[in-house]
Amino acid sequence: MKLVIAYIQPERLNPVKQALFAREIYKISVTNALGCGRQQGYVKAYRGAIQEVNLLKKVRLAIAVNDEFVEQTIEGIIEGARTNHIGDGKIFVLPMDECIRIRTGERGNEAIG
Amino acid sequence: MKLVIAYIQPERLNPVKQALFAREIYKISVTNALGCGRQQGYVKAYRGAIQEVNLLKKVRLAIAVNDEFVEQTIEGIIEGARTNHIGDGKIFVLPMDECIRIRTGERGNEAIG
Amino acid sequence: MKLVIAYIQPERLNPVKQALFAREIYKISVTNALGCGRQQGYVKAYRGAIQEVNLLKKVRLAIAVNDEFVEQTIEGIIEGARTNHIGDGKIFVLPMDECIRIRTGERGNEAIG
Amino acid sequence: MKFFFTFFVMFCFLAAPAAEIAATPAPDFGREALFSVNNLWVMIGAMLVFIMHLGFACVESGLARAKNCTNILFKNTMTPAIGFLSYAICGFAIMYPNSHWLIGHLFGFAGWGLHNPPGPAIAYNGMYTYWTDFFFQGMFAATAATIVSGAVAERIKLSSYLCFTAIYVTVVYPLVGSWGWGGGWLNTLHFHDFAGSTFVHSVGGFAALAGILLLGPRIGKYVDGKAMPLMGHNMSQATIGVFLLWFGWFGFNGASALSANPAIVSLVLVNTMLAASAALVSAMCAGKLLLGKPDLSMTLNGCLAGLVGITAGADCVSVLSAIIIGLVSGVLVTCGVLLFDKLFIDDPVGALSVHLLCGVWGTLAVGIFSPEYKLLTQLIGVAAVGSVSFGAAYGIFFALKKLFGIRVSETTELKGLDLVEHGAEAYPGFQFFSNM
Amino acid sequence: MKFFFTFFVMFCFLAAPAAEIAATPAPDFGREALFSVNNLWVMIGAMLVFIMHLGFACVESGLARAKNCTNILFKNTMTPAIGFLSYAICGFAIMYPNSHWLIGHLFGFAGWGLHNPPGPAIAYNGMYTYWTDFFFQGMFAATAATIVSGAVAERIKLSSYLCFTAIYVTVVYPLVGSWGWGGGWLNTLHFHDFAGSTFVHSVGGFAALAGILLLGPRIGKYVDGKAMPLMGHNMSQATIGVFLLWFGWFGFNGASALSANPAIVSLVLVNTMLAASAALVSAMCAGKLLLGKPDLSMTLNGCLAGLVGITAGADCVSVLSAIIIGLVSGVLVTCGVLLFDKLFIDDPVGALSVHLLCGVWGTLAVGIFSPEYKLLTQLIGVAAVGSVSFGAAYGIFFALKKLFGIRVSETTELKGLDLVEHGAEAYPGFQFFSNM
Amino acid sequence: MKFFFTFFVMFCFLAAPAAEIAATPAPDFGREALFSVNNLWVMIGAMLVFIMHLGFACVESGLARAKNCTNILFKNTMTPAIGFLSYAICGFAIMYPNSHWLIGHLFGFAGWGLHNPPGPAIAYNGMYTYWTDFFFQGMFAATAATIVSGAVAERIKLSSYLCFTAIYVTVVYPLVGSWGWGGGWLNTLHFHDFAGSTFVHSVGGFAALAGILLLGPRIGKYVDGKAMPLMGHNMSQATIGVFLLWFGWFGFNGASALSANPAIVSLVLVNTMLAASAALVSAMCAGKLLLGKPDLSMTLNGCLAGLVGITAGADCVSVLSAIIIGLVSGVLVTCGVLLFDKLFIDDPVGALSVHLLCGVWGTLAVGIFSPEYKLLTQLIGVAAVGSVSFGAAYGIFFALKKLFGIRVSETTELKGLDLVEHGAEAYPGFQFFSNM
Ligand SMILES: Nc1ncnc2c1ncn2[C@@H]1O[C@H](COP(=O)(O)OP(=O)(O)O)[C@@H](O)[C@H]1O
Ligand SMILES: Nc1ncnc2c1ncn2[C@@H]1O[C@H](COP(=O)(O)OP(=O)(O)O)[C@@H](O)[C@H]1O
Ligand SMILES: Nc1ncnc2c1ncn2[C@@H]1O[C@H](COP(=O)(O)OP(=O)(O)O)[C@@H](O)[C@H]1O
Repeated sequence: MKLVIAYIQPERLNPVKQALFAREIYKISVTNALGCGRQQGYVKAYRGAIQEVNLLKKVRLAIAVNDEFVEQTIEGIIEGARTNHIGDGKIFVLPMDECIRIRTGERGNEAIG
Repeated sequence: MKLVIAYIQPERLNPVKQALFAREIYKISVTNALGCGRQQGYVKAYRGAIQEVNLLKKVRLAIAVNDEFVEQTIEGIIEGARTNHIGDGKIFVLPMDECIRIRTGERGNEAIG
Repeated sequence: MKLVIAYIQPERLNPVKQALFAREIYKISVTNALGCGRQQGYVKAYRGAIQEVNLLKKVRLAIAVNDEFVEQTIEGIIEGARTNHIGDGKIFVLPMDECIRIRTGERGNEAIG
Repeated sequence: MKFFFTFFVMFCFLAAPAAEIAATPAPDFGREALFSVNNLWVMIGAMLVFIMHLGFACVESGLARAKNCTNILFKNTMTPAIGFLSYAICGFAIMYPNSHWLIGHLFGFAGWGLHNPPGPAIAYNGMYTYWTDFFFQGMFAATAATIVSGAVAERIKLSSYLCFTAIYVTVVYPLVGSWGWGGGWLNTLHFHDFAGSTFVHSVGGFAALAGILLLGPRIGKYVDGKAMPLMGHNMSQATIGVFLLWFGWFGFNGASALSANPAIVSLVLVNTMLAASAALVSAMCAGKLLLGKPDLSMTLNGCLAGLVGITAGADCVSVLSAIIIGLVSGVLVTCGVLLFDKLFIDDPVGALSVHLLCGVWGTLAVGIFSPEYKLLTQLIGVAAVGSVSFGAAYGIFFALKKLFGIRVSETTELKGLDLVEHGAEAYPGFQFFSNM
Repeated sequence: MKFFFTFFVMFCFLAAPAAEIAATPAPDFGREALFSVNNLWVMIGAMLVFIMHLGFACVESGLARAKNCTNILFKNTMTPAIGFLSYAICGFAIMYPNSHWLIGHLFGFAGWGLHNPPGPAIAYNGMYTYWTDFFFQGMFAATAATIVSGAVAERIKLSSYLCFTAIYVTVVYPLVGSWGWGGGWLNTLHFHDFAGSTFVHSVGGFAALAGILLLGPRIGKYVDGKAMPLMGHNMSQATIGVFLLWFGWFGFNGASALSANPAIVSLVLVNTMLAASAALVSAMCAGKLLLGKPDLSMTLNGCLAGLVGITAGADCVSVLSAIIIGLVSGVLVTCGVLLFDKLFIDDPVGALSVHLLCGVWGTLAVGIFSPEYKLLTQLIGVAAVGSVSFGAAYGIFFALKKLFGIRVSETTELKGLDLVEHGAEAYPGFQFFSNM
Repeated sequence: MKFFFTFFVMFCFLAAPAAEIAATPAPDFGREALFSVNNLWVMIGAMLVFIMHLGFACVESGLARAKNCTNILFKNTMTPAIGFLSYAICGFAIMYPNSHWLIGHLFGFAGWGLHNPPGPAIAYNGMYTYWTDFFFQGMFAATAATIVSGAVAERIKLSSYLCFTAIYVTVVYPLVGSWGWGGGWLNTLHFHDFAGSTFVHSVGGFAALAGILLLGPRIGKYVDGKAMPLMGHNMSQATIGVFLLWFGWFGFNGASALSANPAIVSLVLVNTMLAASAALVSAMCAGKLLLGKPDLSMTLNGCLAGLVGITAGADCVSVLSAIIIGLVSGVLVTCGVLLFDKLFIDDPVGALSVHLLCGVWGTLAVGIFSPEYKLLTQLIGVAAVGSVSFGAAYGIFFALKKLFGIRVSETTELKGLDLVEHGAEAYPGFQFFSNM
């Protein structure tokens, strides 16, 4: 089992969701995040004082999948999130030891879906 | 060492905290999240336009524990979060290589607690 | 490849960023979080009703790095975040199987930076 | 406010000149100007009372949780509309029956709808027109209902609240009001309530109490018998609301003189401002002493408490008395909030402490600080109005409870009334911890 | 509002006493007082109209997304400033040309700038001073532009909007207004628009329509031909805005009597309040029936719809008619919002349904409910004003589009106008999902 | 505002008719009406000044960070209360000593507390009652303190601020004010400050400067000698505040005529509105030129700058001069904000640039644009008032600093004053990055 984590542009959330749904991946958790990367920030101006802001708004996805779904998940995210502009984001795949569904107590591969 | 991550219903945060405290697990990090799963969403209506919302409010817990505490942590979360309704959430257990307490620089098993 | 996760005091975000930049670590993702640990909470008072609050504001960092950068990252975080007061926070290092840059589809070590 | 007998005195007083006017074709600019300025101030006063509805909306929504904000705003927007319409249909005619008393001086009815009496506008009572009269009184009417709105917030069904408001404003508020302002038996007894500590604020406060008792506390308010802080989501909004109420109160009290009479109105305004200021100071101090830290929302309640307290006697007490009335109100409201919390009476905005406690206190204070009025009469008035309005409100809420239920379901309350009753949040996109 | 001929009537009426005054040195306090109170009410009315600009700012920003909030606030702050200044430069002189008609009774111009006529202030028209006249009319002027602001929000370039406002307020609004209020041909036809259902609200609404047509819908508003909810970020703010507009409307309508005449002004105020209340109730019901749940923002639109609807006839319809006008407005606005959405006309705040639809309805209602005025004349007025203001607005927007472009870039729209056009967010530090 | 000598002139003027009235029992409706309308306008003006306190509360809290919002709201709620009470106790008597001068025409005292002179209300000065006088002046009093509140925000201890306010409003503001408005030496010199560019705004601005100098900049404001943007958390709130101030200013300036005199008041209102509008436009342009992007908060400051600028001369300059005064104010405030930032004078809301710079500019502008007044006299007034109020404020703050400390601890400042001083956040539940 793997935990796929992705940081994407906020406005790509809907396309990514659709691309994942198309691959029958329906379970996702989403968090608000800020990201600092190669993407150029912007200049924040307020009452004459200016500052370079390099923490930009991003959305963080966390998707737990069984090993055989990892590639599809990655594909889905890329399909939905890629705009070919710097700042499109990253996907991280982490190994996961266990997954439990709170409602039923099921564990492992069945619990994920 | 493991990192236990759980997505639960927002209103179950307090019961979960209590169930964990009862098991002497006192250190928790909490984040606001949205989750999309089997749970039915709701219809957002605004000025006549409607939309199915399937990203529901959730709370994300992250708890780093030593291996022998993993089961208690899972139990605690389940005890506090289970309502037997779809949407109760999931627990993910990730392997963790290292843990460092910033204040002291301690590492490993002692640093966790 | 590792995913370094750290929970720090909110006001230490800027020093940590600077300490990491000094070590040529430029890519960071940041999330708002609440933390419950050894640090004493505060008493919330509202209209005569009081409550002990033990979920304090924290900031969560997630930094994906190649194995050889792990120590520098930890050092950087400690340098920026340490105030020697309880509540300074924790660093967790998780193993990471894969890293993909969405824009280019690059994988692995090159994708991280 | 309007005393039945003043009405007649004025009318007689005006009869003579009116005859004169008929005789001479030269327009009497002075008379017309005086009529215009008196009428103008009452109209402006009504507008100021109107803005109090926004004040209530802001205070109540600010002191509630974000998840119920839309619902409260909705209620508070509908309240003046329903109040004004139902007052037009029959409330005005019940409150000011003129000579059409049906049962003793207890209940009268001047007929359905609005009917501008024929003849020159000035003949109505020499001070303002029929329409101005209705405009001002109609604005007052809905304030009593708004007071309830805050107290029952975060758990009452929208439909039940709207039903209650319509009935209460149409019947109970004007009925009770007619006893004093409409020339009824309390007026005969020489009971004095200048601008409504009793007829508006207590009447609202008692209804609030009835509602709270029948609804019970919000989920999460009491944990193991201890009151928890269910924090209001927006202190800026609450502060804006209090300032707007304070501002509007200058019209509420000032225009209750029912003329622009410089001597009376200006004294009323100074008394109003001094009482509010004194109550702010005493509430701040009481809060600091009793709670350890100066609590903004309690101090804001203090301001309103002072305003409610001075409302009954703003025209007949000295400035020093006004300050004392204010100081007492500020302490009273602070203790009230703490007390009601202990009694498991869950009042999210402090409406009981502000409007009920200080409404009663203000009415009694007239008997204490003004030599013209007797404490006993004031007590009788408070008791009579209180028992009838509490009884009626309890009855209405009880009937609604039996018929349709008045409280939302547990899931609705947990998810928030906004999402379930309106399908939309107040602050979409903003992230907040909704477990609070 | 101001009828050219009343002006002359009054002047003649005043000529005699003025002569008298010259003869006798004793000051006529009555005349002076009447002058002062009339003047005072018009000045206060202007202040109330002023506060409507804050109302618009709050409604429009509250119903937009957080990422465009600063931009909308900026536009709405500049609007009254630009409006008032440009009206001083030449708008006032175009709208009230007095006898300086240049082309028939279609276009007149009284000269650049402001010129207080010499002689005693009372001589101006016996009711209020020249400065009061300008103060009141100048406040009105910018409201027409503000209506546009909401409709084109979240996608128009700041500079284009400001240019449009300056031109529209300087030329189009006063030109069209002069036909009725300035004594032009519509006035001669006995067309009646008391306070501006047509001359202000439709004029604004038609410009809004032109703007929307040329701009197109916001990104994300239509997905596969279906209208999506792009939710306003702050319902509290929107509610505050509506209450302030409602409050200000008492001045907008009330002071359009152009005197403190007790009989007229008080009736106008009652009608205004009743229409708004009735519209709130009918919009709530229509919303509940058509949408399933009572939508706060639609109900708020209902309130404004009732106010726009009663604006043309507040002085000449009965209270019952006012209620009917309000009820119809509330239903109309609800259907309007749904209809425009279906027609791919993306109006984030419902400005078209409120100001255009109900502006037209209110003007026609005068012909229906008041025996004094003819429906046909009212129709002619609506058609003439509508075609000219729509045409002119379309022309201006079209020219601006060709010259500089009127819509921000796609990236700007996605990131939000606040960050790109102003370099600063409205709520820095607050976390919200910005994909909404 | 009130000139000592006008007072006497009026009194004499009224003596004769008063005698006449005694002789004839027929009520003089004209005189009474004129008295009522003048009195009414001053009362309404005071209410408008009152609402400025809400304006200040909104601007200051909106331009501060969310973590200090409750604290600022608290201060701004207490300020008018403390100001009004302390003014009742002795401030009014110091500011208007009538004939009770103790030291030259420098310091006078008419006795503790409020004492309505016996006799008919009209005898007070023929224009308004004693209570109206106090009501209006008392509202003015606290505005000077409120100006300080914003400048020292986000780092001053609550208790120190409240102490300062009480002392400053009780002694310094009325003392300095008595020189001009109370009939003191500046009045004798023919120094003109119509509604308080100097006596209110500079007096507040100088105190703000003293406070800032003794407090030092907020943590994080300067990094390596460069000013950082510490962003205000709520632009909507700041905008609401500015509009309310603008609205209230119509009372602040308009009622400073101390009568409803149509000619004067209406000119004052037009000048006020034009100056604000012009300043908005020039501040927008200056902002665009100097900062690259039109900054909302700076443009809002521009509006206030124009209002402060016109305050001294609104009654005696032409409309064109008013526009020029406004244009200059808008540029001045923009440069001021940039300059003070460079000088390490950390003023979170721009109070110095608005109230101090433009207060001085407005006072001098009277000498430039009005032929009646001399620039030199205006300069003397500014210098005298400035040195005394700065000196006194510095002294008070210095004493408080030595006695109790005036700045909160570093941890408090980092965590936010809301949590530490009040135990509660302004927006509980909302998520925001608190490192900002
Ligand atoms: N090594 C990393 N660790 C954590 N987050 C990262 C890392 N690299 C990228 N990110 C996240 O991905 C976002 C996009 O990265 P960026 O370098 O700007 O663009 P790109 O990946 O297209 O080159 C960043 O804003 C950040 O949130
Ligand atoms: N595979 C997954 N990956 C990420 N998050 C998940 C996954 N499955 C469930 N979740 C989280 O758990 C929540 C509850 O899941 P849901 O399927 O609605 O209920 P249940 O687990 O009771 O069947 C979701 O809203 C989501 O936040
Ligand atoms: N075992 C853990 N699991 C998850 N989060 C933790 C853990 N330990 C600490 N944290 C996070 O680190 C923060 C600081 O920890 P705390 O115990 O208060 O201070 P310290 O680490 O200096 O002893 C906590 O508020 C919490 O967010």
